[in-house]
Amino acid sequence: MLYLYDGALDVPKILKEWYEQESGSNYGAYIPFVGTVRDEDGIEGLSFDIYEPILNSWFGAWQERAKERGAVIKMAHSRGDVLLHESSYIAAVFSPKRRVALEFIEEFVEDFKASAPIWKYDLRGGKRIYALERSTAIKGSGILQ
Amino acid sequence: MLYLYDGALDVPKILKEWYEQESGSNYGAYIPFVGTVRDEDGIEGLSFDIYEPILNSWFGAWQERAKERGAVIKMAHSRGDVLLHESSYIAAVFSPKRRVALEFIEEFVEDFKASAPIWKYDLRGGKRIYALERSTAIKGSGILQ
Amino acid sequence: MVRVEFLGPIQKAPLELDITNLSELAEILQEDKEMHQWLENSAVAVNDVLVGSRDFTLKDGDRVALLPPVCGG
Amino acid sequence: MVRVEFLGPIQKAPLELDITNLSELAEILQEDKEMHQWLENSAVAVNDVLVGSRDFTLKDGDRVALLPPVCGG
Repeated sequence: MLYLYDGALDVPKILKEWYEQESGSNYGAYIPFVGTVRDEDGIEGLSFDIYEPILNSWFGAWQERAKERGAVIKMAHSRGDVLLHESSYIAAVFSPKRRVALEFIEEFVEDFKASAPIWKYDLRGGKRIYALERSTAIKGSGILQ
Repeated sequence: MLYLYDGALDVPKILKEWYEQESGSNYGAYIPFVGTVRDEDGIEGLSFDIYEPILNSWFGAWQERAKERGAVIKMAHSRGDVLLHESSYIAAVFSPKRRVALEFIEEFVEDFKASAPIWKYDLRGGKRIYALERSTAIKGSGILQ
Repeated sequence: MVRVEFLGPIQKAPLELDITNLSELAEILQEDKEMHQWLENSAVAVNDVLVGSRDFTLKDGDRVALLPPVCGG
Repeated sequence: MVRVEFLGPIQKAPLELDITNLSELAEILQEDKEMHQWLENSAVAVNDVLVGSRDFTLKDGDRVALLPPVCGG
């Protein structure tokens, strides 16, 4: 399940909802990853653009991979502005087995960073400045150059 | 911070409290690991004994290791009985950096399983049966044999 | 006609082009100096599926998207 | 006197022994058949610090604990 929200995430609420959704599913391990906006380099916050059609298909492929390993994956992300010390991202894996869950959350989060069609902007002086130097070109980029 | 509770953990409450405790600390990543009792092999639940003095010193050493990497670690565990689909264990790491948090939670949880002085019993017919076959001898065991 | 969209930070209005493959699109976009940086670091999707080579035939009604470097989270 | 405690699932009451090292403790416990399994798989702590060898001198008032295999979580 993929959940997109305008602005910051209500982390306690989402973590609780997901825990309760799976409370009868007999999973032994639940590992959420929560990403929070850090106060650094004088930014006022971050802002995000999301391209949903490709995000949905990317996430769908991960759901399939999770299913093959007996696991379930959930993700929440913010659209638009998220201020300092607010959270913009939660990914979580539920699995019968601890090892699968620990490996899966790491693989998922790393591929999310490298592939999910989401663009990040620093907020400075009320303006959005694309965070190019912290961004990753999607695999296969450059075919039109 | 190490928190011990009698019986099952209130997972949403603990995840919320920890998130709020660190909400101003400028950590970018929060990764909790939640362990839940699975319905398997006909057990009615699990039960735990904890030897606190050594658990405290083991946890203190991990807190130091976390500090060296700019991270914070928290843990909650149940004493006594925890029934099916209830949770007995939460570990969490907060870190400025995603990679440190992902590596740290894995190292911590694996060492917890191998070293923390906690004993697990299956609950069957109201009796506690020591789960020897799922337990791990602490490093250095056997010096008196 | 093929519709070409520029996602995220690329400040360029969508195009409607009469082209039959991605190589033709590359030639058209290379004429726009402001696009050079983006052609280097952007991925390409046709009808929301990422494409790995510019030898890709386009048909009427296809939608092409350019995806610059990403950074979710 | 040295106090010896058996933790977790080991069903044995604490002992108060007049011993000066862990080797003496090993000899005493080896006489108890029900302890053989636990001697094989248990770790030993003196005053709540794990000890890696039985060449360990004990003094009056020390507390020894046997820790059988663990499984938290």
